[in-house]
Amino acid sequence: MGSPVVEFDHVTKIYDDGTVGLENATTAIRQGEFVFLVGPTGCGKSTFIRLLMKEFEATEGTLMIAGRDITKLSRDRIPFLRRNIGAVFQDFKLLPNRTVYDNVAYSLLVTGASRAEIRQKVPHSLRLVGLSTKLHNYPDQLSGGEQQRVSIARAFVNHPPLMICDEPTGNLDPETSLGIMQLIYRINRTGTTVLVATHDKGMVDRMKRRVIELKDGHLVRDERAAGYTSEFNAYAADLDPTNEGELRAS
Amino acid sequence: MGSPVVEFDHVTKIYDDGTVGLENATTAIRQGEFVFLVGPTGCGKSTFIRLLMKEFEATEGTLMIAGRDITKLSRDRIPFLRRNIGAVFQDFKLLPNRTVYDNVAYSLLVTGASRAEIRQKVPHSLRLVGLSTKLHNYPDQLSGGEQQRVSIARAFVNHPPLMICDEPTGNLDPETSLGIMQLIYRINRTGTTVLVATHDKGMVDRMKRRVIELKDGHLVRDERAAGYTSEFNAYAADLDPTNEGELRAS
Amino acid sequence: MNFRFFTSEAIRTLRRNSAPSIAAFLTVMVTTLVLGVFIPITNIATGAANDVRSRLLVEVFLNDNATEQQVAALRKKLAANSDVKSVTYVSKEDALASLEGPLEDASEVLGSNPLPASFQAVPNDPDQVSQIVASLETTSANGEKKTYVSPAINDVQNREDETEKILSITGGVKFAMWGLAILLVLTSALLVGNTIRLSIYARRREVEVMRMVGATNWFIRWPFVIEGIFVGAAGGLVAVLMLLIFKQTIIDPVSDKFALFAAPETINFVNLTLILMVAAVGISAAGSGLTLRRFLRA
Amino acid sequence: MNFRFFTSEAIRTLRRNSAPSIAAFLTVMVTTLVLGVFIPITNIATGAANDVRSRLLVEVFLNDNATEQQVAALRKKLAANSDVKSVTYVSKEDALASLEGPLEDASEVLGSNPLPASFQAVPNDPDQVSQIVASLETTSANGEKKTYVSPAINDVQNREDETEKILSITGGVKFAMWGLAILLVLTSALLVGNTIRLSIYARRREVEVMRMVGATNWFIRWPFVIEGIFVGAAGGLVAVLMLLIFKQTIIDPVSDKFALFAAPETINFVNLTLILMVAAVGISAAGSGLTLRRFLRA
Ligand SMILES: Nc1ncnc2c1ncn2[C@@H]1O[C@H](COP(=O)(O)OP(=O)(O)OP(=O)(O)O)[C@@H](O)[C@H]1O
Ligand SMILES: Nc1ncnc2c1ncn2[C@@H]1O[C@H](COP(=O)(O)OP(=O)(O)OP(=O)(O)O)[C@@H](O)[C@H]1O
Ligand SMILES: [Mg+2]
Ligand SMILES: [Mg+2]
Repeated sequence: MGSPVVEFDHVTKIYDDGTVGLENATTAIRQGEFVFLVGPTGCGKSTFIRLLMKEFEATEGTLMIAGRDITKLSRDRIPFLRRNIGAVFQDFKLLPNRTVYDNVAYSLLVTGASRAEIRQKVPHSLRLVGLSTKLHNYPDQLSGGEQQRVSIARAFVNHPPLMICDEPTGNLDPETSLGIMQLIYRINRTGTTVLVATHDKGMVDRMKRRVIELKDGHLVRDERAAGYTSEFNAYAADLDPTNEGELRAS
Repeated sequence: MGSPVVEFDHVTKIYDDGTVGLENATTAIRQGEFVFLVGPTGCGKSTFIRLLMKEFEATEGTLMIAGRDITKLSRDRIPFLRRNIGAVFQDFKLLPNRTVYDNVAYSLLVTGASRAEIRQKVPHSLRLVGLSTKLHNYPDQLSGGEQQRVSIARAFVNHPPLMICDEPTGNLDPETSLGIMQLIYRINRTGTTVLVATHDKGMVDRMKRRVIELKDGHLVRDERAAGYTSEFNAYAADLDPTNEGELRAS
Repeated sequence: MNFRFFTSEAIRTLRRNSAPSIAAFLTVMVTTLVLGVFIPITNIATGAANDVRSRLLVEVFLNDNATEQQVAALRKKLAANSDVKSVTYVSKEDALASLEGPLEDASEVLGSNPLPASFQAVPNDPDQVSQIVASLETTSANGEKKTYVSPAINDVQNREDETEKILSITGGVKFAMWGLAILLVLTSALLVGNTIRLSIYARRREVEVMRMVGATNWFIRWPFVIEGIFVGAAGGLVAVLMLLIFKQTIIDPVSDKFALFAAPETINFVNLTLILMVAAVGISAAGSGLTLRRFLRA
Repeated sequence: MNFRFFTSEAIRTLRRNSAPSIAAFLTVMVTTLVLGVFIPITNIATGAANDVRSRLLVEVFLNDNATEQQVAALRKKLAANSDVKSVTYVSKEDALASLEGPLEDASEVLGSNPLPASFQAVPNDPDQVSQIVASLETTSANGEKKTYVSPAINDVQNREDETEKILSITGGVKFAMWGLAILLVLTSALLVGNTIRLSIYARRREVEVMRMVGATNWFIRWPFVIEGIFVGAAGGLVAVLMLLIFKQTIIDPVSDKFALFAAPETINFVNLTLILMVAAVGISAAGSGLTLRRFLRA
């Protein structure tokens, strides 16, 4: 296990209206880990994730990413933090006036990627989530699950060292969900640290990874599942990261 | 079983860009039925539902609701159709500048409900989905699951004869999902016809109701589960519709 | 229609989602202000132009040896001309008395009055001056020498150059002023409509959701119309107040200066206020209601 | 900075999400049009006012019995006055020659010339007329009877009433025109800024998403600025074309009418076009860039 990528040190987030989003959370995620964030609706999973994206400030405590205290990050540096985090948002956050292709490409464009790089990576990334045929559709011409997969493709297109997924399979059928989880797992195996907030209990049980459980803003459980690296690895065993297959034809 | 509430007669929906949303679908849903709509992502579930809401026109075929051909409905009458359908949208469709309370109240307001009626029904409906404490929050101050539950509360607040739910539990944890399904089941038992599009295979299997399955826009399965009215009824047996309990305190 | 509900809806929007309303308010205010400044100026300018025009007249100089009958006939003739509003007789003495300065002294020295008597004919419409002149002239057989309809006439003067120049300048001023006024009014309506359109565009998702939960078009529209009335009234009111302050602190103190030309013809401030308020509220409310139609159609 | 990319981004927005851009375009076009009509009018009006003012002068009538030395001394005195721009001598004959109409005939009959010679002093600044008059007057010991600094002077005339009236009217016109021009320019800038603000407000969610995926503020801002330049240039261009058509079909045919007063002083059309285009593009681009700051801050 590598050095800590994410460190929460007594982090509290209280919203303007007094709602407690997260209270006194202390935890660390090491490089290369695969962590599930679970808990009932409204328990603070998205708050946890949005703090990492610096969407808003923590009320108290320090939050480190790759050894840097992001609570002290200047406003100018925030875009550079976000470029290093591939994020799947619970509400997708797609750009309505860009096609599927351009939505994914935008993530590369902000980093100043070359046209050649974009032409190569974007279709690849969309193929992996099974959207090769919808490249030139606009988000409002997609089904809910398709939008969600665009958001996922955008998150990992520039191979970020940290990937954060907020409910990445909420709009997907079980089969596609499994494919997406396999994909995320494969990405994790290439060294990317992954944090997935999810309600999919079956998936969490099956994958037997570390689970952080929240309840009413409190961290109530943080444990590595017993049969670590067993069952799910078997699922994914034949999927070599260098030989990535397609998820689904259409 | 009552008379047909929804009748699809060779209905086809082809989107402007040529995508087939639904093709040659023929089926009927009778009054008081509880029907699941399942299928992989992008198979046409939302298309099916949006046709019922007359969000867009069918390309071909006739679509009847309560014996009326809605493909011939004049524009002026559409609002009255929609008032009789309680809809949970996949993307929630909450009004961003209204509180939770006002969002739900709006559904009653459009029908010209009295203030007394609103004051009585809205908190009741929100209590049933477990959101009594968030009445005065705005949608952007809610978690994903909370927003989804507001959408559900709004759908049944004016006791519509037909309720259509598009992925109503995608952002909810298993426990809350079960509670919501029990609630919808209870609503169904009072005579409301219910159509639920979902990916929650576990729930569909457990509830043993009629299932319509779509695949690439085609209706590929339409069957009543074997153990009809067995297992799930046991779950819900003690929940009398006249004695509705709360789902969750907060 | 539940007026109280729609009003409270409008107020809610103004409070929660105020950016588009503020933009509409600013546009209404600013255009009202420009119109409020420009309407009195148009008024003054056309008033002054008309004032200058109304002074144009035809001077008919009489021969010193004209008989009383000839003069009386000429007066009758002039008075009968439908283009002539009024005729005044100016005797030789009156003409001399109206002279000032060294010329006056000079004629005193002379001991005799060199000035002729004249009729001054005021036209109904300044543009008819040349017609009046023409009606007094006849062209002799050989078509060269001008002769007059009455032997009493020595000369007819309408200071041709000057008259034409005055008519041209005042005509130009009136044309320009009316053109600008029309341009500004159209422009204001367009700008207000445009801003309202955009402010409704910014809320189109909301309108869409309202339609999806069964709101009729008028149920959606009324709050927008009422909001339009509020915004229009507020914008108009602020503009009128600014005009009032401007009038009392800047215009009134120097009004002596302006009183010299056409101040009394300026539009009444109360009327101006009324016109502006009605226009602001009307355009704003109608704009909101009409624009929404586009978003309610789809 | 990748100019090509930002430009293609701007074009994308114009094509896919055109409602806000169209609104901004309309506002730029309409305000440019108003300014384009109003600037030449301001120009003509102040030109005409200045023209009228420049004709104001002081007439110094001379005694017929003034000696040559006295006249020469007076001329020197007048020329030395720093308020006086130029001095012209009008002889008795010139004065008579400039008379027209029945008076002319009358003096012919008289056989002698009753008109005095005079100096016509043109002031540097029309407002100094009364100072020049004052410099020629002295008040006698008893303070009652006006006397003049030179025995050659018979009378000094500056047609006091008329001069004051002319100064007041032209002053009023210039004041009003400049006031209106400033008002319109400020108003235009405000309206364009306001519309741009609203059009960015309508896209705030998009800006939010861009920030969430790691776009820097300038990366988001450039396409908006370039779009602002396009919209400003398009709005300005259409307005200028409309002005050109208007000029050629309406103004030029009747320009004889207008040429009478101050046409040659009208601002050059090319310059006007340049000023308007620069203003339209500048305000539009700067407005886009600056407004965005608010949405980039949060
Ligand atoms: N902007 C906000 N202002 C006020 N309260 C908020 C805000 N955002 C979230 N909350 C509240 O904070 C709590 C945690 O919200 P959060 O979005 O983190 O939940 P979650 O675990 O992601 O839930 P879900 O599974 O439903 O998405 C909830 O009670 C929510 O109502
Ligand atoms: N407005 C549109 N224009 C063009 N194609 C569309 C449009 N809306 C949906 N589609 C396409 O129609 C098909 C069916 O979409 P639909 O939204 O009905 O799927 P769904 O079953 O609801 O999927 P999900 O489970 O992901 O929500 C998809 O392939 C989708 O891309
Ligand atoms: Mg969440
Ligand atoms: Mg769907």
